Amino acid sequence: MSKKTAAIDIAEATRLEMYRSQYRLREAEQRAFDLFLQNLVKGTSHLSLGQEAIAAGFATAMQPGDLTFCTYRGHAHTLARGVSVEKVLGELMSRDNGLMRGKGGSMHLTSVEHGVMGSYAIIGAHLCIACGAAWRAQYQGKSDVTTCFFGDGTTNIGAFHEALNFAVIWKLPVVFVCENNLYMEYTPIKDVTAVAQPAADRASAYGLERILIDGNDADVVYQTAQKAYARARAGEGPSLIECLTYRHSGHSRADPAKYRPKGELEKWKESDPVKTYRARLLAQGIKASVLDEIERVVKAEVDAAEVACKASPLPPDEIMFTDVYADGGCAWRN
Amino acid sequence: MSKKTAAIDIAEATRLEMYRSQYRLREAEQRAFDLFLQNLVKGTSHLSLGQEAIAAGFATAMQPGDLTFCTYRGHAHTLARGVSVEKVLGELMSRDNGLMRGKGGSMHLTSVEHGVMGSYAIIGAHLCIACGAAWRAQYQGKSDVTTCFFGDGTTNIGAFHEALNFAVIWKLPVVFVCENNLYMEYTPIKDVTAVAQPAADRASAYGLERILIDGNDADVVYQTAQKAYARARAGEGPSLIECLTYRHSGHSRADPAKYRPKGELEKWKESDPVKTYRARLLAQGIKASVLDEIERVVKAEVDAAEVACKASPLPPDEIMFTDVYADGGCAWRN
Amino acid sequence: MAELTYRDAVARAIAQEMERDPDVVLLGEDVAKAGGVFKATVGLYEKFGPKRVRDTPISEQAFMGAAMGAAMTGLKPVVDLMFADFAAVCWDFFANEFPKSRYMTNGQVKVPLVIRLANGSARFGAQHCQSVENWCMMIPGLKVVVPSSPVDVVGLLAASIRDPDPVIFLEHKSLYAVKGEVPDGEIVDTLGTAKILRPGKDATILALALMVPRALAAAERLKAESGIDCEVIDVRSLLPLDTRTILESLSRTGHLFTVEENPRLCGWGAEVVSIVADEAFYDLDGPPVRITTPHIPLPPAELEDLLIPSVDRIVETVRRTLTA
Amino acid sequence: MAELTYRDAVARAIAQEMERDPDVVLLGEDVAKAGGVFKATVGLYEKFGPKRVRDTPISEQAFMGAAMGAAMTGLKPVVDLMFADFAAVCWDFFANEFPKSRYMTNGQVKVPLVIRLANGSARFGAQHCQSVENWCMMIPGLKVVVPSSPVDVVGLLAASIRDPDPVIFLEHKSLYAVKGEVPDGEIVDTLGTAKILRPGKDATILALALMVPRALAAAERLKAESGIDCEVIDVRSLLPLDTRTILESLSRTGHLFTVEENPRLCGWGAEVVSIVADEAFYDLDGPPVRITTPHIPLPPAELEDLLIPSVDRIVETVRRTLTA
Ligand SMILES: Cc1ncc(C[n+]2csc(CCOP(=O)(O)OP(=O)(O)O)c2C)c(N)n1
Ligand SMILES: Cc1ncc(C[n+]2csc(CCOP(=O)(O)OP(=O)(O)O)c2C)c(N)n1
Ligand SMILES: [Mg+2]
Ligand SMILES: [Mg+2]
Repeated sequence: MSKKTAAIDIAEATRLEMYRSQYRLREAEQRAFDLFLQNLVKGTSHLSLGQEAIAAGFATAMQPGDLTFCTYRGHAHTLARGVSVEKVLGELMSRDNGLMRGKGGSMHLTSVEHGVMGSYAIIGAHLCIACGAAWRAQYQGKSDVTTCFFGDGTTNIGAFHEALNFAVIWKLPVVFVCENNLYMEYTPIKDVTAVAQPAADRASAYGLERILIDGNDADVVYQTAQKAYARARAGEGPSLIECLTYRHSGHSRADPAKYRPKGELEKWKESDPVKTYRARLLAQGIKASVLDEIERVVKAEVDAAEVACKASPLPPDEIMFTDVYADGGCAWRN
Repeated sequence: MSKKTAAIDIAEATRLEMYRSQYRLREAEQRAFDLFLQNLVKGTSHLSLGQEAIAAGFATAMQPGDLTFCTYRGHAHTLARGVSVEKVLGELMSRDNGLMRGKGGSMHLTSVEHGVMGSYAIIGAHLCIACGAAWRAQYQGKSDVTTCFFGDGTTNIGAFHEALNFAVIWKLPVVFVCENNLYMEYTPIKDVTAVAQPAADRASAYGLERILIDGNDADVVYQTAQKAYARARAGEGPSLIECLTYRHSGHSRADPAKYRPKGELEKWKESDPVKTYRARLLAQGIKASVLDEIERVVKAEVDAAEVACKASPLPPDEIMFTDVYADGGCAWRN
Repeated sequence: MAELTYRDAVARAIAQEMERDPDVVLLGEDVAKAGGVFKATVGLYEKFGPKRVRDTPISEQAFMGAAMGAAMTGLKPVVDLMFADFAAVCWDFFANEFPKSRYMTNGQVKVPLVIRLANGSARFGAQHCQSVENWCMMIPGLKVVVPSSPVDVVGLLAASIRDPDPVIFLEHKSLYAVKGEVPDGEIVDTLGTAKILRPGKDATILALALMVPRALAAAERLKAESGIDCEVIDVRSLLPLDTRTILESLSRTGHLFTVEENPRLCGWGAEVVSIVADEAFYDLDGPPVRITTPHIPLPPAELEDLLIPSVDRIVETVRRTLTA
Repeated sequence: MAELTYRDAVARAIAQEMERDPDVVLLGEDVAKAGGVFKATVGLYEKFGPKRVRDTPISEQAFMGAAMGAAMTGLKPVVDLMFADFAAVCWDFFANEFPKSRYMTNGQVKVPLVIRLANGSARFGAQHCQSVENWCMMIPGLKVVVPSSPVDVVGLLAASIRDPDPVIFLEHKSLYAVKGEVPDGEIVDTLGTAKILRPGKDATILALALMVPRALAAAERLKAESGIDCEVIDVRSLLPLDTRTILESLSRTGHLFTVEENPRLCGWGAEVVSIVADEAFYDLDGPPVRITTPHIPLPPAELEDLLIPSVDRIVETVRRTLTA
């Protein structure tokens, strides 16, 4: 696992942007949790508190027009592409101001205008779908790259295998990112996986390089992403990147995460990506006031989002009957 | 690829049995083809002419009670477990004397009493099902081993990946045998696979040893099978074995195999398993008369089978309504 | 007699059968140590140990297949598939393997297993709240069981485990917390039997799972508000289907309503209406009417509530039809 | 005007649309160099090259997903799934992905693609001859098209490729060799329209695909042998469903028969019968009757022929019902 962060040369503006992004994801998801405790989130939700460096690192390395595919645990990746906190929280709260006006919910955040092509809640499918988006870029001679995020548990489903093989033989500009947070729901990934590193140890089965990185270090993530994107844009095909990380909260809102061994969470909190990154920036000479200002602006966005969401009405009932088909409606007969 | 056949020490009786088996598979399938040309086989069929060493080698290494799972290309594996030629040809000809009295057809040959637990025509599923049969042995403390045969093309479907991972984490007594005959239907396997050896190059993704053998050499197959069975019976878990081979006929009865590069078939016919094995036995000092007698007995079985099948009636119409449910019938209502 | 939740009834039935038959095993994602995502298998791992209660990877095809292979060779697996929508990732086993092996092999292969699905609405959105009972009913060779109460869960799940055929057992997510009286001791019900929960003479209302309490509530309101006396039948089992009870009820009431949670087209209601229209046409005193979820994907959270048949909608549909 | 086989009509329609729209692409197993397992795409690889006509591995999930991702971002993929039964190994895409994305994203995501399936009986046995049109009709958000003749293949496949929604296009294996006249030049039909192929006044017979020629032959015999004059409607499209043409016909004939190849339960016939029973109850002069394959898996070879609705069975059922 590459650990040479000190050697990474990243522009200050980029580093500040990655801090802002991580801090914003953290704040937005913590607010989502607060709203849930206030019983204002009626559907399910899956937080990625603790995994922010991955979303921030990749999104920062992306170019406009690049595409993101994520799972039900997709708040962070959606926000990281620039979607407003209001639209995300609005969707979680099923309000009319939500990203999909409440029709998708937390598990399906999508913002095509930001390149967020969807959040998928049935494990596996979106790795295949991401291949198709990348194929379109190749077919049309476009230079955009598609990134597909998924968890460690997802490496054991058949669609993972099919997508990886397919992406390689068609040499598609797609980057597969496995966020290994050690658990599939409540079961430790090591209990159900034939290899130690569920993604990295399988790269060779697709003729790919083994890439295993510290997913809590935004600089490492950013640099790895850049390399994979350069490779994809050069027509050299897909990458598979395994990022080691940990989720601070339970699997979903219903999960108190009692299955964790004692001390595990505490140990991982020592490498909390937001806190460690702040410390690093300070150590690198960035002024605390600069970071404080970033935090203040983020907090203001999140506060304003909460107010706007609480004020937003539920969507009108008619919305349930729209957009099943391209004609805008749901008629299946004449 | 191990090629040290000279060093393999196999009892003469076993070698003769493997010759008999290969010769029998060859004769039976050639007869099936003749019957098809006589328009006596109305359903589809998939021959494994040229691949006999694999079926013969594994079946000879099996013990009574061991279980076999095969694909639609399952005539050879079914016969190799001792099922009569008559029952197999009868099934192909949809006669009442067929193995399933015509209800399954060529693609679904099954003889539970011989340990042939079925032939499966949708790619992938039977690798998973084989896991279950092996799990039952483990659960009940039985020593039988399950063997699952499949083709090179099958390594690209998701079920392959799921089954392999599953078998390893549960340490199941199952042996996965990939018969790499270079083609998935009409497409060369190398055009659609990210690695050169579709099974062997993926073994490491499941923490398994890489095993790639000459599938046209029954001695190599037999020895490899023995090792895998010993490992399984010792509770050390599954094996994945890739056997290089070639099918002499088209994919199915509908396929004239025009997609083959010129000379490919001819080259492979030089290592025709039946012919080369006969030559080897002769070179090892076995008398021609011994082999001739084996051939005569086999031919007599096949001839008698043809006569019996031609004389057998079609199954009675009522049979179509039996055995949907365990009560013997098909009633879904009262 | 004890009061049990629907979710606890699941665990009780499985425990009853595991105690009785050492070949009964349970497998699925998070089913062992975690007691299941819906907490319907809590305590079984502790009671029966890691050999009989096993967690699986996210490999639905692998563990459906493993269950089948085990069933073919002597075990009686009970599989937890979690959300019913996930049937789509292993549909090959539902459609092509479980139900066809016995037939194709002329009876040589047996597939005695139970697949448990958490079916139906619960505000999780389009990919987690489908009702797939009609997907299953379409497939020849399956049995399809859909309980609406804790006591039925115990009796029908036990019967399903003992059944020699592949049974798809659809638990309703929104019923897991519902409580009901369950007698002590062994309970084994009979598959393929509908239950008349409320006798009535003016119309027959058929329902399944979550729709059963709604149909009952609607019947009470119809009686109180309009004097319409509905017979409410809990269909309980789609395969085998108790057409006798249904046709007999219809012959007395002359009016048929089905209350379905699956999206409108090709649901079990369509099947029942077609059977009735064909075989009991002259018993019908008016059009048979299906009350269903509209044929659209489900939105999450509160929006979902507006699409699933409600007590109000049942009451209004029956009243409008009978007073037309 | 040229005489074309049903299989050649497939290639012609795809060629027509590929010529017109550079974003139309074709993918599937053995679809390129080999021209498809059913030879329905012969010549397209040679004409449009390896970039637009692509062979895939045996990875149905991967290429269904790839088609979807491409469709979402601007291409118009046509996918060859080969045998319809294989829908089961990638059912997640049919049930959970293609049809739900537009809805869940409030219209942001579009999925304009066509999945071609070789459907129905052709003597290959239980895992290769299923009729899955009802599997598809059950799923809200899909369109489902089922042509019975070469000219309909061209026009409906072209319309499907131009359609902005996911279309499941079910070709019938046993029709591939059938010939028919097809006009020269561009042909584009309209989805969601049934066709009255034979007017009649005594009964309405609805059929799809291979059942259409059988229904027509049965109608001729019924007329000649018993003087019964049947209207035969080729339904052509299950989603959208042309209920107007069906209900209008029924209002004239008073009798409904559906001829279905899918196994009996929850077929499209059940849906149509239920619609008619509800909305046109008082137009019915007798029970609406479904003629279907029985609810059992299919045996291979000659045995299959006995289970699929035949001309004889249609004739007998209609005659018995109308003279009862
Ligand atoms: C096909 C399928 N099976 C099971 C589930 C239920 N499920 C939802 S999330 C999850 C765990 C996924 O684990 P992982 O891939 O590691 O992602 P993480 O949740 O840790 O981000 C499971 C099993 C599902 N959504 N889809
Ligand atoms: C899921 C699925 N996809 C496609 C097919 C069609 N098909 C039948 S055999 C075959 C090729 C299989 O190739 P391989 O695994 O190499 O086996 P072989 O036929 O060479 O023995 C294909 C694609 C199928 N039966 N099932
Ligand atoms: Mg995880
Ligand atoms: Mg092959």
